[in-house]
Amino acid sequence: MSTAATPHGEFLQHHFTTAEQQADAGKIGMWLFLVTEVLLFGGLFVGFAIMQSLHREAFVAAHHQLDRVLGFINTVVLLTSSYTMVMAVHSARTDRRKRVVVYLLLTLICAGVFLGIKYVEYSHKFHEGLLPGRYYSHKGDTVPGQFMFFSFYFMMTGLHGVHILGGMAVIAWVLRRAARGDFSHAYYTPVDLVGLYWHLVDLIWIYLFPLLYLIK
Amino acid sequence: MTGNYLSSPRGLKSWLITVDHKRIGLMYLFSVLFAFLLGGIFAMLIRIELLKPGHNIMSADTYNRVFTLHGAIMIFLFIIPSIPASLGNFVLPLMLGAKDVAFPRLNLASYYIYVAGALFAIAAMVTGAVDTGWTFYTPYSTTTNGSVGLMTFAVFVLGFSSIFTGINFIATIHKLRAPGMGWFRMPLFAWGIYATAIIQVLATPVIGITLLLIIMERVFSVGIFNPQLGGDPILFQHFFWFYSHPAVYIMILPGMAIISEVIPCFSRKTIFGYKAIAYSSIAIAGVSFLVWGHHMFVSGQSQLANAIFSFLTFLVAIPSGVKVFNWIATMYRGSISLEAPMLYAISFLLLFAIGGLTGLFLGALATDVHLHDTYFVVAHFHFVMMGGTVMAFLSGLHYWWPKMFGRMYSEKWARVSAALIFVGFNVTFLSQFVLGSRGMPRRYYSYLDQFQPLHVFSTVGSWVLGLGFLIMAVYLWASLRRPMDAPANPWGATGLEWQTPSPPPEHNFENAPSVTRGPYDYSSPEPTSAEVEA
Amino acid sequence: MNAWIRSVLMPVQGTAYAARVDHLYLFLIYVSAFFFLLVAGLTGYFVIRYRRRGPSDRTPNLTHHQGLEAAWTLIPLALVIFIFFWGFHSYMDIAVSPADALEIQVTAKKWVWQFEYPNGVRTVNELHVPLGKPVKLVMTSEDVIHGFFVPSFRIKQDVVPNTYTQLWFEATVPGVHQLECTQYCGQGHSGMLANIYVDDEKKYNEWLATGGDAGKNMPLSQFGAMLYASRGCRTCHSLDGTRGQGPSFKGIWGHPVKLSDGKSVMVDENYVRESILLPQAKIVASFEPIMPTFQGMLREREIQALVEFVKAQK
Amino acid sequence: MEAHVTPAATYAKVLGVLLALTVITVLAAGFNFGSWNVVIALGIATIKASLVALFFMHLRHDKPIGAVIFVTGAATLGVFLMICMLDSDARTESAVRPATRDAGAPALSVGPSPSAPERRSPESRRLP
Repeated sequence: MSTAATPHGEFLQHHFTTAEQQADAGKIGMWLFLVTEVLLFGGLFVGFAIMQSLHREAFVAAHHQLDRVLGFINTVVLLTSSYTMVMAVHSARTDRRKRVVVYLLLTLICAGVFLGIKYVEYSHKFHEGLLPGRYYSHKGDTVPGQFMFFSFYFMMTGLHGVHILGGMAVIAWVLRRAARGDFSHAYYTPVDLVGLYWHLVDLIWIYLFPLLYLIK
Repeated sequence: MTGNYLSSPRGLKSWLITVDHKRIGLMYLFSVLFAFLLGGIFAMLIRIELLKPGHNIMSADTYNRVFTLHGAIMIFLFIIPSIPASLGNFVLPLMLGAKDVAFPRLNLASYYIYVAGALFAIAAMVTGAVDTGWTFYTPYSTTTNGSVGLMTFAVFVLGFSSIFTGINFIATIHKLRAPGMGWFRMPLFAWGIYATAIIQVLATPVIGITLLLIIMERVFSVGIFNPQLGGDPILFQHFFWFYSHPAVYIMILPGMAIISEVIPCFSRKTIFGYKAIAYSSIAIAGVSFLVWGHHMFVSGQSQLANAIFSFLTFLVAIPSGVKVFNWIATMYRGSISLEAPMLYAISFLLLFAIGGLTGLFLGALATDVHLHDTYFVVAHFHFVMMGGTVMAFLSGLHYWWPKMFGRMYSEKWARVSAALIFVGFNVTFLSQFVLGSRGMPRRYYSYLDQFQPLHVFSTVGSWVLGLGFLIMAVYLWASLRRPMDAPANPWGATGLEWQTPSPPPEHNFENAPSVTRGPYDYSSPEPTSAEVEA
Repeated sequence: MNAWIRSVLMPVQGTAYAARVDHLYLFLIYVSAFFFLLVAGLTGYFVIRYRRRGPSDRTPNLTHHQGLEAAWTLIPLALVIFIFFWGFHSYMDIAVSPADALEIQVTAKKWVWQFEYPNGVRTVNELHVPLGKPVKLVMTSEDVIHGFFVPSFRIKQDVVPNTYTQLWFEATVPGVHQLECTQYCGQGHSGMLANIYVDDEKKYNEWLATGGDAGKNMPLSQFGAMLYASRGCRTCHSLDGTRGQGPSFKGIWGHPVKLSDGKSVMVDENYVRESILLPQAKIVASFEPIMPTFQGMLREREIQALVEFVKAQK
Repeated sequence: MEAHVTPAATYAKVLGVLLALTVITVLAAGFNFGSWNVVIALGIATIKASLVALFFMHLRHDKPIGAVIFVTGAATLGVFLMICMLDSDARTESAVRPATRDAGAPALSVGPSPSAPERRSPESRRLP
């Protein structure tokens, strides 16, 4: 079988017939992967929901220790990064190769800012003794059981943070390929798939923010 | 003709970095067979220890570790990857007329992740092992000594391997079917694998997070499953069974898929009720997510949940029953020959029927309360998993063996071994139904004297079973030393995998196939479902 | 026939509820036998009747049959729904306990069962109940999950830490019934057994009034042997030198043993007594500090009896 | 490859709506709507998530397979959450729990504890 029939055939793997077939397969694979991510986080959400219903007062009391302003800023940063990400995909589809690089770079910066703010939040929590599980040593709790809120806070934002880090790695990878000029309207699957992943990370934060910072 | 996939390219390195689904399938095959051997040795040790009450060959502590390792190895290292990742990997793209799976590199990654998970499991074994049972129930698992953290991490890693296989197969079935192969011209094996892959993708992440939570609980005491800290140990059981119940369908659906191939072939007759079998696979996958609570009828789960789960559990009996009846109807007025694959398929039918029917006892609330956590459950599970999945796996192994290696095995010894395995299996596990009904709890190191005769019976059965497998290992190994003489289609089967030489060339087909007829076209003068375009 | 099947497959029917469970059980045996014979019979018949006669065999192209397929979908569906209701209906009998039930508190811990009666009497590994009276058990665990299972009563319930689970029964057969732990709980899991003594009400009340002092008229060493078996000592301490979860009693009396802190101690009356009441005080080297305390659960004479018993294990 | 290319302006509008909804959800958290608090917060979050999925992730104009996969996954999670909640609620309603020992820092010894509180002295077992 010949692969030279399609433009940019150098990216067509031997077992696919057309570039569209390859792109579709990639998308199906990515969506399936995203679903596994949803269910992975889903376990924590279910655990959180049930522990929160068993220890409602403790959870409400504990969440006052979180800084809403920082949480809000981080939400804005992440939403913006989703926008720059989708614009990178858009630019690839419309053959504006320079812009792809710029938008990917902006996304990477947003991700960095997000993690920076998380670092500030975490170090503040550590300082206060608001640590997960047995290391919890915060003084002056009014309701027993507040430590469990922070168990979930660290597990959920921690797992999310790991995903941000992973996202930054793959964004850096497509950024390199974009700079090399690999992407065009005929072939932009990697940007597209990384974009899907990044939006999912954003989507999970959309739920984490009200659940952790705004519960009553 | 160029060389076949076994010989070209040459060299160990070409195997280690291969992205060929056939080679990856073979590497999986030998890995899971090794896991089966290891799990089988633990099983034999358990049976010897149970020959008489009290201490025989090991202490209670060792016994607990041995049965945990038997369960964990058999489930996570053998039976979950057994059919999909080994036989499925090899056969599925061939059946669909594809050159490879959708993501060959992901496929290789899945294999190495499996190996990494296996290494973690072995590390857990040698660094103190695990005595929690394969179910890792809290708070036992969060308080006991041993390498629970390492073992749960191993299972977490193995989960990724399973997820990647599932993602790969779904994308492959969607996008890489040969021209002319619509959804309802697909072999039923592909339907079964598709349903399996759905469960792998949807359920496995939940066990992943559950096991991470156990590790968190052990390292940080996060509290979620710890009753002393306001957590809920029964919630752990919900988390665990939300995966582990669907997981038993990850194990049995591919087995059913193989039976749907073998029975029409050896009856030389069109499959009866193609659509019913195809849809029942999807139905099983769907309903499997709604029945997990039947593992928790006596756990302290609410009675409301008990009632709901009991009802939903009975619904899952229907699609399984539909399949069995369709397979039997396929044999009606067929031309049946009893080569080894068909012998195992018939073993499957009979043993799976018993496994399924005894499920009725465990789905009904009143009888389950009595039988829960007894040997009745152990026997039921082994009838479905070993009598079902393993028999189907052996059926598929013998069916596709000539395709994989280009060599036939000794049919005579295959029949001897099939007979020994069938008899040995029944002796081993039928007695356990009686033990369980009479009140013998599972996971017991020692037992009351009254149970001894049946335990002896069961142990002797396990020796017959072991002998059967020993013979199989010998004749299969011997077949590999013979010259490659298997014809392309030794069984006269339809299906694209038989349209290419045995063993197949590196890229599967000399010419890309296209499909013009339905599968299982055995009733036509020419037993072929596809014409290979010149 | 039914009675024969039941006697082969099931333990004694110790409650009226057990008989109801067995009805369903028997019904399911018949249903299973029917379907199994159907599957096996048809398979066997087809394999023989339609065996391959030659390479030129022709087979008909039968692809589906709506009537048949509907039948083998709907008939089993109706059947399983019927079974569900039957199972659910019987289960409701044990789901809610009668208001006038005698309440007994059950505490499970590795690897003993403790029972506390309304008047404050406490027993270990033996449960006494009156014949023909509803008894309600309120159960909790002190460590991991255990399972309360009485085969002859057909009842089972997990015992969960930090939660009370409940169970009730009304025994109809006097004598001794076996209680077993069914939720895996570690090394002593299979030894976590207890006896349930069902006596008529008069005898039960007498027993309750004397506080269950059964060994009153026994010589100490014989009484000690009985306690060794009934109080769970046997689960961990062997008499023949086999290493269990705890040290064997064989030949320890009058000899010094090495402790985990490097010191050693002479096995005498005071040491054995202390080990029963404050088991964590001195741990024999290479063993885990896992023994539960028996403080408050043994009478002075019972402790003496156990000391005598250990003394007798040469 | 896909026929539809969303105009860039649409993405900007979607971002605007997302940011506005974020402000609204923070403001709404300042008021107490009783049991509706969670519903409002999660409702807004779901609207935001849907916008991201439909526009940024292109589900609106792409081939339907992606949406089918995603919705199946979300539905599976929904079943899991609902049944766990249902059982947890049913259990906590009917059962009386022994006192939770979760005050302050977690107690760590979970195994058989030597200091199990004694319920009764041996003498009190004897009835008059």
